[in-house]
Amino acid sequence: MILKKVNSVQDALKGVKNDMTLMLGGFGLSGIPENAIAELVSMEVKGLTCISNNAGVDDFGLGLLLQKRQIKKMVSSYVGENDEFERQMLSGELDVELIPQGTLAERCRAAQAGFPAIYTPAGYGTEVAEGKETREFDGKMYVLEHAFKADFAFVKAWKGDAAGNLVFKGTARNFNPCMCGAAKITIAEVEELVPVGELDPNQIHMPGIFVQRIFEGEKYEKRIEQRTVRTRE
Amino acid sequence: MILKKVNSVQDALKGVKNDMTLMLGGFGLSGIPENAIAELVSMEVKGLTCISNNAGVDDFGLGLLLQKRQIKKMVSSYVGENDEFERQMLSGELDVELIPQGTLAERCRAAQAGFPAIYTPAGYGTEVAEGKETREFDGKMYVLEHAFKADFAFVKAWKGDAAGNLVFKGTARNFNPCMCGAAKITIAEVEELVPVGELDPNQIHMPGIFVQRIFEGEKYEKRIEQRTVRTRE
Amino acid sequence: MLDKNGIAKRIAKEVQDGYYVNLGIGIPTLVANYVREDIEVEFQSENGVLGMGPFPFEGEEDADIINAGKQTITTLPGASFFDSATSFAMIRGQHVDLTILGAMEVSENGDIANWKIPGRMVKGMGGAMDLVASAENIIVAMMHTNKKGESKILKQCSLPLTGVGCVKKIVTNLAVLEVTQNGFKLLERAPGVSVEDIQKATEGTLIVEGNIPEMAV
Amino acid sequence: MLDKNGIAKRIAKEVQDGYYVNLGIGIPTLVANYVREDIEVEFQSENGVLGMGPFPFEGEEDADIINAGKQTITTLPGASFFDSATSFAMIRGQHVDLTILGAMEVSENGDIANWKIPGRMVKGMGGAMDLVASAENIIVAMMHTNKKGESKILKQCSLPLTGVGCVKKIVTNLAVLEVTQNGFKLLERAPGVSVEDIQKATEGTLIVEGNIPEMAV
Repeated sequence: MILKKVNSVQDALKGVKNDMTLMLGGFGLSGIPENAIAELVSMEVKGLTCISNNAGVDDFGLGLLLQKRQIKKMVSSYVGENDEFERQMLSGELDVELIPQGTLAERCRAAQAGFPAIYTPAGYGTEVAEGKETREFDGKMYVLEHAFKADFAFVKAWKGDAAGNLVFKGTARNFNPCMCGAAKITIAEVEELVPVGELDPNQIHMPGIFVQRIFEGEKYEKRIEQRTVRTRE
Repeated sequence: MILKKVNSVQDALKGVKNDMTLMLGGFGLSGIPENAIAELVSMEVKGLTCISNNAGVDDFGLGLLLQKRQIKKMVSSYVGENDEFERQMLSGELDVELIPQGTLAERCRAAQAGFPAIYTPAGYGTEVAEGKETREFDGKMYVLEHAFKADFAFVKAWKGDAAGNLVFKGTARNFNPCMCGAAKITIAEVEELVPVGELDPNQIHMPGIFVQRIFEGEKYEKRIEQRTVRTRE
Repeated sequence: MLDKNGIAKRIAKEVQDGYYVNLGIGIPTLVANYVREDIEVEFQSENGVLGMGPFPFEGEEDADIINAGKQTITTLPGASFFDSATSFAMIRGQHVDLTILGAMEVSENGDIANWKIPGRMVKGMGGAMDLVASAENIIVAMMHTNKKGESKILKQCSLPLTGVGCVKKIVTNLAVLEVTQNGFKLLERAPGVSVEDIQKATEGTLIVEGNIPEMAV
Repeated sequence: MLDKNGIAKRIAKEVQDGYYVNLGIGIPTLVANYVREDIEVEFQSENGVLGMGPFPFEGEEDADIINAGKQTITTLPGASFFDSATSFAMIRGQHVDLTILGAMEVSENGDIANWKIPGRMVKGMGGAMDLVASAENIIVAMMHTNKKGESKILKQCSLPLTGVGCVKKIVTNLAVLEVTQNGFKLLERAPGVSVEDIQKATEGTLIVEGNIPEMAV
């Protein structure tokens, strides 16, 4: 079995440099690679292009990197929860490419699965399609969107093993599986690293072949953005 | 919860008619929809186009339909285990379209996921690409392949529930998940129909939204093609 | 005139037995509260869950189980979790039967704008562009006019579009409208609202044929 | 001269630590038996398994656990099962490091033919076209000549192609060859086989530079 385990977040992030393109899993603050983000802050790498569905909130997630001006460009679908983000974008400090959420997912999967480009109906006739090739199939219009090219992908799973196999939990799964193997190097952090053989081979969400390094995160805050509850009657 | 359960294979196959296009899951004889195939034989539907990775063996799987001359055309990647198939093909009785296995899988997924076509490198420069559009991306050549259009998809899972959720076992998974939702109507047969709520929502291989009808198969032979073993020392 | 809950209540009548439904943020989320109890419906959220239930009881929130609005939720028996690619396979592949979403503007030909006000508000489209480009059946839930009293039901959208020619039906605080080839066809009036009120609040072509019934909410 | 096991043994030396390897049907399958025990390698089979182990003990065969050759197999700790789309994502996405497959013909520019003899044998390409179109590292395992003694190492393939310009290395019963811009470069001779023997059995351009070592198997 090919071993992917590294012993620390520092070892995991070796090779991350200024001006690189990173993919980061998560939806809102759910399923984000918390430990990798903290380490990116510590490393003080700058000029990053980040492909991630959201941009965190002011004091958590990718917001931490935005505060330190480490991000040059964001590629996201929704960034409505972050004031600092909005400020940097409207002032022109931050380059932002907003793309449809399904397009984001599938451009990741295209990179993972060796497809150069895909045709999607999303965004046809909107400014998202400006300058892009469009094409009709069976009377419906589609936009040609290219596979992402990224240096590192950071994903967060619930459980994993030293072979790189991953299991996600609930909606914290989201973009994480799509980003595995979609960059030159994929780094997975997990809440619990279990002994090899403990995960049921039938129930592995992402096989280890898509992951180059794996480590157990030191701690997870797993912050909730909108705590909505009902009261017991 | 939307209920997909039907009580018999006869109810499940209602609406299947002559000259339709069917998708059938399975790799070799592993994970094939045994009960649906048996019912197709009973129904005596003819002129079928079958999209399936293999064509069964002479006396099992799709071979049963071939013997009765119910199949007009096969779309497959490998058909080397079936003498009757070879005879019908070489004599011109059967129309055969051989396509790369990964292309087959992805043309199913394209239909499932609403993509009109994909670009794959498989088959470029071979007779498989003849008459098809080709295109260069980043110095590599790709062939444009279109999503399948099928009337019914027949898949076989290990466990399922009345909501249509499916869990597969081992390599019997193969093309089955790719074909769910890739035809107008998807019919799943399972070895065991479990009560709704018993399957872990985190460990469902295909969500019920991709399945229109589900039933528990009466029996499964699950024939082994190549029984390879080692002896205990 | 309807309030937000009234709009949600009216839209809930459009939800049919056996529908898989995607609800957008805002008014659409409220629709789940009013769907008839005698029909079977499943709610999908594009962040990766099918079979959403109500909010959790206090103390039972799970950071790993949220909807697309980032709200903590629960799941019902028969629910499933999946990744974003699979989620949009459900949407793009037209397995979701009905999409209900909000809008800033809708035009006569069914164009919708709801993701950007240039120079002022840029939250992003999230999954909305995929939803409107894919769904066969889209209902827009919105207020008929903006805070300044200007119509949001227009001849042409002025804001950057989310999708073209995709909206089929609109339910506002004033009316139920159908998007037709010739303009917005008035189907129903909100309680206490006259055809004239609706006409005044509608910049786009309004088609009024025969007697327009008051909606039963 | 090597037998089939000898060819597999020689190819096994090409397998490096940390490689994910896809083995074709026939001679390639035998390679697994000869990989050094001190390196970590995982075998992928395109029907949907990573981390294949040896054949099962008698009585422990499972119809639901087979390889692409439809043989019953076992899995090792750390193994995983997945669907066909994911399997070819591994292959097309170049996550598999080495592909070893058989051939009927190979040409000097790296073309390979192994799926069809028009009018006589049409088994299909299975996953071979995806594998050869995607892999960076392809080794062909084959006999140098066919049953009639005709060379299978050609200037140009006569059979329908499986892939173009993709083969990098060939291991036959007679030799190890590298596909170069100028032809087949002879790297090693099989035990007891002379350069002349190889030259005779090779229709394509054979490049012989310096002393050609006998392979250590």
